[in-house]
Amino acid sequence: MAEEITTTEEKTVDKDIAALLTSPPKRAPEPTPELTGKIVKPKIVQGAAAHYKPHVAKPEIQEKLGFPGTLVENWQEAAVAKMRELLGKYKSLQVYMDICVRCGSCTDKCQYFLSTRDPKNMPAGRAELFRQVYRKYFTTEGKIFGKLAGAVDFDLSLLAEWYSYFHQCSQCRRCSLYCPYGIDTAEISMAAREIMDSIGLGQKYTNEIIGKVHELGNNLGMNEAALRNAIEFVEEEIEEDTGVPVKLPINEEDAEVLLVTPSADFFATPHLESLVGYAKVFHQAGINWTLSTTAAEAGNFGMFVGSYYHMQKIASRIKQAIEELRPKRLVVGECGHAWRVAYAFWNTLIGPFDMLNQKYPRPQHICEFTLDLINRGALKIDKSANDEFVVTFHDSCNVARATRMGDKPGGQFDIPRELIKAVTNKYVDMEYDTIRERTFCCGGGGGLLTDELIDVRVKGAMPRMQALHNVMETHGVNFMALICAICKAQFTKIMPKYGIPMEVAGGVHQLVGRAIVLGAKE
Amino acid sequence: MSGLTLLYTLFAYVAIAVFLVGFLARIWKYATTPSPLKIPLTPAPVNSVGVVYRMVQEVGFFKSLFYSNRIIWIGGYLMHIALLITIVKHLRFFFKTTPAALAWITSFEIYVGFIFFGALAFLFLMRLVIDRTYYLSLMQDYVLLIFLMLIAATGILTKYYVRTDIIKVKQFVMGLVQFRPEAIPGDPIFIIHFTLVLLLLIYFPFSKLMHSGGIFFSPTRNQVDDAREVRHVTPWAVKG
Amino acid sequence: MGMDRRTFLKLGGAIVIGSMITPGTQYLLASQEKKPGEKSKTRWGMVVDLNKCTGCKVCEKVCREENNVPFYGNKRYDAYWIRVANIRQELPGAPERYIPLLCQHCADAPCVHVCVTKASFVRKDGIVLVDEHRCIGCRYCVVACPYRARSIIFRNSNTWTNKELPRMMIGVATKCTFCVHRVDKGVEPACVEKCPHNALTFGNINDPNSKIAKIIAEGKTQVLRPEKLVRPGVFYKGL
Amino acid sequence: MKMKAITAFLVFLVILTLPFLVSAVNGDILSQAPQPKLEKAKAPAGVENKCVEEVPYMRANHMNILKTARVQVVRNGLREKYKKYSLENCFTCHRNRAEFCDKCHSYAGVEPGCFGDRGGCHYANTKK
Repeated sequence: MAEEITTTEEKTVDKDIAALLTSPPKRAPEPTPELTGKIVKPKIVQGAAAHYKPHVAKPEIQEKLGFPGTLVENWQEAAVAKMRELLGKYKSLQVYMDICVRCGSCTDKCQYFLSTRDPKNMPAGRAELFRQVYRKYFTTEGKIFGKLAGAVDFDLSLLAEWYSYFHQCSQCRRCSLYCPYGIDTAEISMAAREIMDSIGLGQKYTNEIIGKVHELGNNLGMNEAALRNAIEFVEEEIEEDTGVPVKLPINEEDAEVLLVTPSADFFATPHLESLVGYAKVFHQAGINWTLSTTAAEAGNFGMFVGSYYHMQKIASRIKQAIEELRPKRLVVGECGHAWRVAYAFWNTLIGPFDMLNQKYPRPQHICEFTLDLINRGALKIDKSANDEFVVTFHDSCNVARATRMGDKPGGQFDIPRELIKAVTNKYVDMEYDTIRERTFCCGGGGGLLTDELIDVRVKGAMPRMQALHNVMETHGVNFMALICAICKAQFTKIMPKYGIPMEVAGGVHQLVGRAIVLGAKE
Repeated sequence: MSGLTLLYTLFAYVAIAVFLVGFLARIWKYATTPSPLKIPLTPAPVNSVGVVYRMVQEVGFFKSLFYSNRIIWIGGYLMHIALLITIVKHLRFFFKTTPAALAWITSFEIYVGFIFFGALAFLFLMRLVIDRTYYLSLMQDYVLLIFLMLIAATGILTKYYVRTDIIKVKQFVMGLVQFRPEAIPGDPIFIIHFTLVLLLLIYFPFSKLMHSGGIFFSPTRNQVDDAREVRHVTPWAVKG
Repeated sequence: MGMDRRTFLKLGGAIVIGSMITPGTQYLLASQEKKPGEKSKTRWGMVVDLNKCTGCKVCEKVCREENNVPFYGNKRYDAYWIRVANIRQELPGAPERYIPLLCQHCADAPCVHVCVTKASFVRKDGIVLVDEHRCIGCRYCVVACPYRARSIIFRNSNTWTNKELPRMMIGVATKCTFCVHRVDKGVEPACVEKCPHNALTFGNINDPNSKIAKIIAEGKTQVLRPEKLVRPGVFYKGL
Repeated sequence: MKMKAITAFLVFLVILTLPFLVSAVNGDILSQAPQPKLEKAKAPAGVENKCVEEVPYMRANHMNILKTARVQVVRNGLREKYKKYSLENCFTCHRNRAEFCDKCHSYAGVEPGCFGDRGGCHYANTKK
């Protein structure tokens, strides 16, 4: 009798592990949320988003990154041990575990909650998954009162929830802005993902890409030949369009500027248009610049999984490129989380940048760079080239809430806007609650930009689509300028589902590229 | 010395010791845990004066909460202000001669206890009424609110209805502060009030009330936004 | 008329229960204050016979002494409870005339109506009073009074001739109380008692047998500014 | 880094232990608590040498009694009924305001409303 019971129990456990480790079943896409004209606070629906989860990373992907291939035998102890390590390493995590008072301030701020209505997608609800384990193993309160105090055993069903809900967070920090204590769910979800990775439960998309970067130097996994091909193609395109031979130098030593840009810029649309824009800016300004095959990727997915080691390893390619090519300045292309890593972390990870020209910010954002040239009159601009567009600007979450451009706080909002206004005639801002530091994430950041999470991405984009739709209706906006590769990829895919043509999304330097008048300087 | 006095003297010292050691241990932990990367929430101040100003806005006026949820801000802010005034008022029991500033604050308070109680009741109600906070609330959230409401209620009773001889209370408290035990006033309401406060002190370091100290260590709020200019170095994160 | 401790505690208990909602409601409990429309047996009033008044200003002096009304010798600050005004004569050669002005103790007192803190009130026996403990010195009543009977105390007073009553301190509105402390003891107001020409008569208007009621019944008295419809308790004869 | 942590810790330590520290600095850790002296003048002839209520009750509740009497006299004119509880009546025995009222009041940090913020409306009869 007893044996029978044990076997049934074992079977359920087996089934759970199997269910957890298999990829989600193929489902028909869920209906796109309707745009009602207003972003409303919904009533909660428990478990509404429980069925979304990304593919689990295969053992060979995991092992390449030094993580266990599959869920380890004693995963629970390992997870708690890892949690202890992280609590000792990150002040943010330790403080944020303790000080949430569940006031409810953040609850209606997350784009994933607003559209899925699942209470575990409220920032505090999501963090609660982590805190339940923290209370169980690290607090006196939880040890004494147990479940009564909200302390929960770290069992498989909770792990399954972790896997599901911590991969429905784009780490956009909107919750942190509205939290009276600044509790940053991004930090918590990073820690959760690191813990899951350390016990062998990784997300396929992110971890695969980290592997590719380590191996080939960029997220798309292009080798040097493919990269050179792509760039030649771009050069031909520009010459065909304008008749001016604009060059995109690669691996040139002792150039003035090393441009590090997300690898999507070499390949994907509309990213490519921005690359054209950068090239025209450098060409017209007469600045000697170069790309690098070593540092062909600005993006750093190590941040998404919270792994300091991988983040540093990925960033070290930049250092290597600087040492190889000895540029004087470092400029980063249009990418949100890449700019966060570059702006806020590079100096710590791979700094100090003593070998670069100390006169300029190290690194510098391409928007800062271009606007500076325009303000100094180094570029000839024909605004009317963009007259077909009424432009709005989407503040990318990582740029808006984790970085700065220029000297003043808030430069990350003003500089791209000034740049857009310098190259177009018609500019409109979206609603107050959806721009600047209050911006909504595109819905695809933080490692969610993968096909099996398409429903989450569509829903997460809802608030932004709503705001965009409103300005399209009222002001006839037909171009949303972006400065993030993930935003560009996400929006071109998502917007058709909301009945907005994908051409509406494009880079800021796409506009700059169109407006620059090439030719001899006067 | 009566049994009651002995009991409460010991109880008070235990509670104070638990509170002090527990609170300071948490603070020590927050202060010494490294923060390897710069993660201020931008737009952030670019110098430490700006950080102080930001913290003053957050701690003094709950700025983020104000822009986030006006209703919770009203309840929370009233509650905290009333609590602050109440604590400041109670300080007169702890100093041999009441400082002039303290007496001044005491003289213009009007029914702060009632505001405190009302704000707590309001917050309690909001927890139940908003479905999102109802979902989030744990047992300890309700327990703490009820606990504070009881403390407020007994405090109001001793002040307005069942008067306690505060000279005796002050002698007792001064005795505790100067390690020279005195007899505890025998008023039942005062004893309940005092017991609840001591229990709260014991629970304090283990509860979410640590947000009072923790907020000063929140990296998204207390860091300077100078990542490009100054290299942020933490021993474990930057080797060598 | 003493009160044993039991009664006192009972009364205290009633106050406690009543003020459970908020302390301060004790002011409204067991109130002897007059409700609008209420008829009472007693209404104190005064008749001023202007034919007898010579403008000697004795009333002003005794009032100050009795009620500690401050006098600084500075027109801007001086407070008056009773003030003898000189009536301007239009015909040359006409005899000088004087009129003592004091609080008219209106039944529908506008000063009470406008009072923010309910410091001003009308007692059941018709006397309009200011509870100086509650007064915050907002001066609404000073503006509202049609007779300019109220003064604000602008400076702490050094005048303290009658130690039975409190000294007047800065920041409150004051006015004639009909010497309420005397009236409660059954004594006439000081000005009535001390007037050398017997120009003032004090008494219960609602008692038809009183001296004052009889004077009024003669029909030769008038009130000041009747168009204000405030039903004053002070009547003037020979106006 | 380490310095910052220690500074933060010390700031909290000082704030939390302020009452103890102040007492220590004042140097009266071992001294007796100040006993408020309830100096009582000899009652005038013919007046019973006893307070209007029991002393412990008066200690806790005198402010309520005074306030109730105040309201009843000023607003309701019950002058005779509450004469016993008038401030004037108190002054017949407790003549010295400084010794009787102020000693406890300043010890407890409470300003008496009778003489307090307006500067002394009712403080005359204490003069000998």
